[in-house]
Amino acid sequence: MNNQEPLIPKVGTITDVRIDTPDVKTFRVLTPDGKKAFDHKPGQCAMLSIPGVGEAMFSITSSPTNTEYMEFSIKKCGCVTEWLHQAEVGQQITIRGPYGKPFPVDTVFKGQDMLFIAGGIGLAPLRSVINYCRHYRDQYGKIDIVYGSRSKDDLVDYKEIIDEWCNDDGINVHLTIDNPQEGWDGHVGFVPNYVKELGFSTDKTAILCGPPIMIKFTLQGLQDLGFEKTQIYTTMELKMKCGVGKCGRCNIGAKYVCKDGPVFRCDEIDELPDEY
Amino acid sequence: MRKISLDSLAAFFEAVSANMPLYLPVDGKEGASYKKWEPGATYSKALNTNKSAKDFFFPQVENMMAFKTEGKNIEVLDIREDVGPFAIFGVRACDAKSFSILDRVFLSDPVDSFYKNRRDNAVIITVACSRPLETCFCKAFGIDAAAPGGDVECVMAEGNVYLEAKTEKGEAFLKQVEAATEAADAKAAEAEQAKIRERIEKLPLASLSTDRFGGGKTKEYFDSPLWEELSANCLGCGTCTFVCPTCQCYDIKDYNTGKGVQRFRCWDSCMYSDFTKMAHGNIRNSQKERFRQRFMHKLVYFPENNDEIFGCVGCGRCLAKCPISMNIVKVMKTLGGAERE
Amino acid sequence: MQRVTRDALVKKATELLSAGTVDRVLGWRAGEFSYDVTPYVFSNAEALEKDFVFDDFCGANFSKYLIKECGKSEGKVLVFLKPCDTYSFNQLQTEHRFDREKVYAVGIPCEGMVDITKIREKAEGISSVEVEDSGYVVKTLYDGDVKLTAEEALAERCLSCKSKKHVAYDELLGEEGEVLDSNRFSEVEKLEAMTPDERFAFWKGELSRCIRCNACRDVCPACSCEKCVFDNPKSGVENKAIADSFEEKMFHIIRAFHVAGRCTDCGECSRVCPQNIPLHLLNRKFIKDINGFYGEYQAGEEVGSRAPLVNYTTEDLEPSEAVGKGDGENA
Amino acid sequence: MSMNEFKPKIVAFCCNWCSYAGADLAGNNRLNYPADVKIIRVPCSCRVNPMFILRAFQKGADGVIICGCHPGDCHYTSGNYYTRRRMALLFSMLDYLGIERERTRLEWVSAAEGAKFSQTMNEFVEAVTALGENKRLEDLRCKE
Repeated sequence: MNNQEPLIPKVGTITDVRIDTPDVKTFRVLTPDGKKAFDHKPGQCAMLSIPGVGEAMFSITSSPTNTEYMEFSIKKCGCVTEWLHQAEVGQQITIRGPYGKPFPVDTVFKGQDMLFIAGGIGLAPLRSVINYCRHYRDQYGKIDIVYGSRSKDDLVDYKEIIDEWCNDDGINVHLTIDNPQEGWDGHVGFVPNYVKELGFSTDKTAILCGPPIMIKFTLQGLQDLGFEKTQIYTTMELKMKCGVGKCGRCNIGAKYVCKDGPVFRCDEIDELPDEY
Repeated sequence: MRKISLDSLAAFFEAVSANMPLYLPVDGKEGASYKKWEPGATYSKALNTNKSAKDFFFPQVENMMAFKTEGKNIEVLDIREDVGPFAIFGVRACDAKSFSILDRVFLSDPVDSFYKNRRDNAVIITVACSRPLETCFCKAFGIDAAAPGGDVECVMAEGNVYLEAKTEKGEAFLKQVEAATEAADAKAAEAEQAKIRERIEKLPLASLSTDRFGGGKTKEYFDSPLWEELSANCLGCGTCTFVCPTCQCYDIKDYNTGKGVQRFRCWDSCMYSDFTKMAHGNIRNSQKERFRQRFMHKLVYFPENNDEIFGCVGCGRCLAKCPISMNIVKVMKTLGGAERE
Repeated sequence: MQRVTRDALVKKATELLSAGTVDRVLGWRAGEFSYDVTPYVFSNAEALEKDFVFDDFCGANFSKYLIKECGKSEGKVLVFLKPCDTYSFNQLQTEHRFDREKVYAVGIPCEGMVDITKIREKAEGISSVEVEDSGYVVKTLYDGDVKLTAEEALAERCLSCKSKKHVAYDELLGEEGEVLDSNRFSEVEKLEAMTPDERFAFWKGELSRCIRCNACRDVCPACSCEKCVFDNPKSGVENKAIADSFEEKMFHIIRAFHVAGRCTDCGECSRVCPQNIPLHLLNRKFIKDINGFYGEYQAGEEVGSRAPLVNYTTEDLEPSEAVGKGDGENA
Repeated sequence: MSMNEFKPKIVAFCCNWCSYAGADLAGNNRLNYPADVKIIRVPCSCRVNPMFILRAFQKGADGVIICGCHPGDCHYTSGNYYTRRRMALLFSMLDYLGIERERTRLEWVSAAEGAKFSQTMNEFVEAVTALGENKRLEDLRCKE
C-alpha cells in the first residue's frame, strides 16, 4: 500500500497563543516532539484542523527563516477559527501542507525595492514575506510597508511592527487607521488614499493583501501612480477542502487557488473570469 | 485473441472469481449496476449501468482516517484498508476513458493514495457497444465504442465473446483464465467492430462537435448571456454530477461517532449551494454560477489544464437522468450556436 | 380521450401575452429527442411559436417554479397546470409561498404522462415516441417499432391518478374532470400486509440505492424551506453523503415526515429519482395513515385548510393504537 | 454478548412539567427503574422532533420513550396533543419500514405518578431487552 497520503495530516501542538487584536490571535504550532511541522516558502498556506470541527486553510505568517516554529495569525470568523480562539496552550490540532505557490522571493523580487500594502488581517500572509526580506536584507532594496486597520487595537502584530520593523534600517513603516482615536498620533485614513498620498515611485514591486474592497481601490491607486499590473502581487483566498487541486471548489476559471495560487500577479488575475 | 461462447459466460466468470473478486453489471430495480459476481448472477443486457463505474476507484463515501482525542491530545489513525486485486467486467468505452480522466486528477502530484491503491489493483475488462443508444455521444470526444480499451477488450459477435489483452496486466489476467477460453482469430470481432462504427455514425448525436470548446475559451463563454437561460430552471440537485463518470469533486467531513472522530470523504456537487460557501461568504451565489462552473469545467477548464482532453466522455447518463432534461449536449449546442436556429 | 394540443396552448398563451394579462409563459421547450422536454420561460409570441412544445412527456409539476418566478417581475406569469399540479398550487398558496396575484393559472386536462424509464425497460435505443390510438408507438434504433399500451408507458402516478379535477385556476381549457376513486394505496397495503422482516428487507433494498443527489427534495413542491435541515451545518445532520445505511433512512424518513400532511401526492419525487426508488410509497403511507387516523384529508384541495399535523382533537388515537392500524378505515 | 447479559440503552425524553417531576418523585420514593434509562429533559413533549428520536437510535440507543403530561394537562395547553399526532404517524412509519414497534413508545406521566414512571420504565426496558440490540436503525460507525 502506498503510504504517502497528502490528505492525512500530522499532529501539531499549540505552544503559544498571542492576543493581537480583539478578534485576531496568533498561534505558534510545533510538532509534539518540538520541531517545525514542515518547511515552507513565503506566501504558502497550511491546512489546520480540529477533528470534529473542521479543516481550514491559513497562510503561514511566520517566515521560513524561522527554523524553530510556525505561526498563524487567525481572525475569528467561522467555526474552525472560533474553536481555535478558545484553545489553550498545549492543545493539539492537526496540520498538513505546505500548499500553494509562494511569492517569487528568490527570483523576481531579488534586488527589488519592495512595497508592502496590507489592510487588517491581510498583514498575516505578508508578514512571512516581510520577515523573509528582513532576514536576507542585503538581497532586497528599500522596503516600504503601508499597513492600515479599523483602529489602533485592530493592528495585527503591532508590537513587532513598532519594536522591530520600525527600527530596521531601510524600512519605512507607514501605519494608518480608519478613524481618529485617542492616543493615536499617526495617520488617519483609508489605506488606498494613504498610498496615493505617500506617492511611491514606480520602480518598486508591490504586494497587496486585505479585504477585497481595499485591494480594488489600492490597485486603482497604484495604477494611478503609474504602477503596471505586472509589478503588483496579491494573494487570494477561496473555499478549499483538499489543498491539493483535486476537490474541485477553489478554482477561478481554470486556475486552482490552492495549487496555482494563492499568490497571483495582478495581470494574471485579469486573465481570470470575474468569479472571486 | 481468445474467445468464449456467450452460453458459457458463467463458467468464465466463475474461473475469474476463483482468482479475484469479479464485478459486473447486473439488472436491478434501478436498471443495471455493478455487483460482485456470485453463482447465478447474470450479466446485464443493458448498454450501460445506471451509475458510472467511477465508484470502484472513487467511492461515494470512504473513511480516510480516524482521530482519537484525549484531553488536549490528538492521535491520527490511518485506517486505510489493504486492497487486493479485483476485476471489473463489462466496462464500456466511455467509462474506460473516464478512468484516464480521473487519473489526471487523482494520480497527478500529489498522488491520492486511496484512489491509486484501488486503481493499481483493478483489471478492467471492457466490452464494445454493439448497440449504442440514442443518448450516446462518445464519438464527439474521440472515443471509439468499438474498441473500448482497458486491460482486456471484449467484442461480442456471433454468439461469442472475443477477448483481447491490451496491457500486460490484461495478458496476465487472460493467462490465468486460459482454461475457460479458447483460441480464436480476429475476423468475427473485427467485422462486428466495423458494424459498430457504422451504427455510431447513424446515432442522432453523431454530429455533435467539440470544435468550439477547449482550453483558452474562458473569456469567450464565461460571460455569455445564454447561461442565464440554460440554468434558469435547474433544480440544483446533484443527479448529473453523481451519475457522471468524470465528476470528481469531493467534500471532506468529520463525523463524531461518540467514540472518536472519523474523517471521511464523500462526493460533492458543484451544483449544491454550499459547495463554495466559506466563513466569509460564497463566491457562487446563484444557480447560474454553479451551473456554469460545471459545464465550463468540463468543456474549457479541464482541457486547458489537461492537454485539451475534455472532462466529458459522452456516456449519456445525464441526458437520461436530469429531472428537467437539461444536459451537456443542450449546453454545447446552445453555446456553440449550432442547430437550435 | 380528452387531450389538449400544443397549438391550443400556444394560442392561449399568445392571446394572454398580447392582451398584456401576462408578461411571460412558463412552458416546455423541445430537446434533442422526442422525450427530453425542458421547462422554459417564454416571453414573446415568436419564441412560443418556434420552441413551445406540449406532449405526454410534459409531466413536471410547475407549481414550485412559481416561488422563484413570482419574484422575477412585476407582471404576471402564465402557468399551465394539470389537475394534480393544482393541488400543489393550492398547498403552496396555503403556505404563503408565492403571490397569487402574480400568476395566471390555466388548467389543462390530462390523460396521464409518460414515464420514459418504463419505456426504456421495454424499448432500447429510442428514436421517437408517438401517440397512437390509446397507446404509444416507440420507434427504436435496432428493433423497429415497439407498441406499448397506455398502461405500459404511463407513469405509476398517472395510473393511480387521484383526481382529474382542477382545484384552482383562472381559466380552464377543455372540460373539467372529477375526483377519481383511485387505487393509489394498494402498494402501501401490500407492504402493510408483509411481516416486519419483509418490510425491512424491502426498504433496505430500496433505500440503500439512494445516492443522496437530493433531486427528490429539490423538485418537491412541499420541500420549499429556504434552508433545508439537511443543508444546515448547525443541524448536526448536514450530510451530503450516505455515510452509512442509517443516513439514507434518516433522510427519507425525515423528509417524508416534514412533508406529511402537506404532500399532495404529486409523485414528482419518484419521477426524478435517478435510482428508481419508489419514494411516493413513504408519502402515501403518511397520507393513508392521516386519512385513517384523523379523517379524510387531501392536501391542497382547498386554500387555507389546516394541515393534520398542525391540528388535533382531544379524542385522537394514541400512538400505541396507531401502529399496525395502518390499514385505517379508508372511506 | 449473550442475550441474558444484554442491557438495552434507553433514551427517555421527559417533559419538564410532568414526567420529569414524575421521575423525581420516583427517585424520592425509592422506586426502582434501570439505570440504563437516560433521561433528557425537554420543555414539552412536543419539543421532541422526530429527528431527535432517529438520532438517539443512530448514536446507539436501543429504545426511545417520550413522556409527557396527560392529554388536557399540558403546561402549554395543547403541546402534547400535537405530540400525540406526530408520534402516531412517526411510529406507524417506523413500523412500516420494518423497525420493531416496541422500540418506540409515548406515555403520559404526571408529576404525581412516580410509581407509574418507574413501572413504565421497567416495562419498556423489559420489552426492549426482549427485542435485543437495535440493528435496524443503527449507524455502524457508532458501534464498537
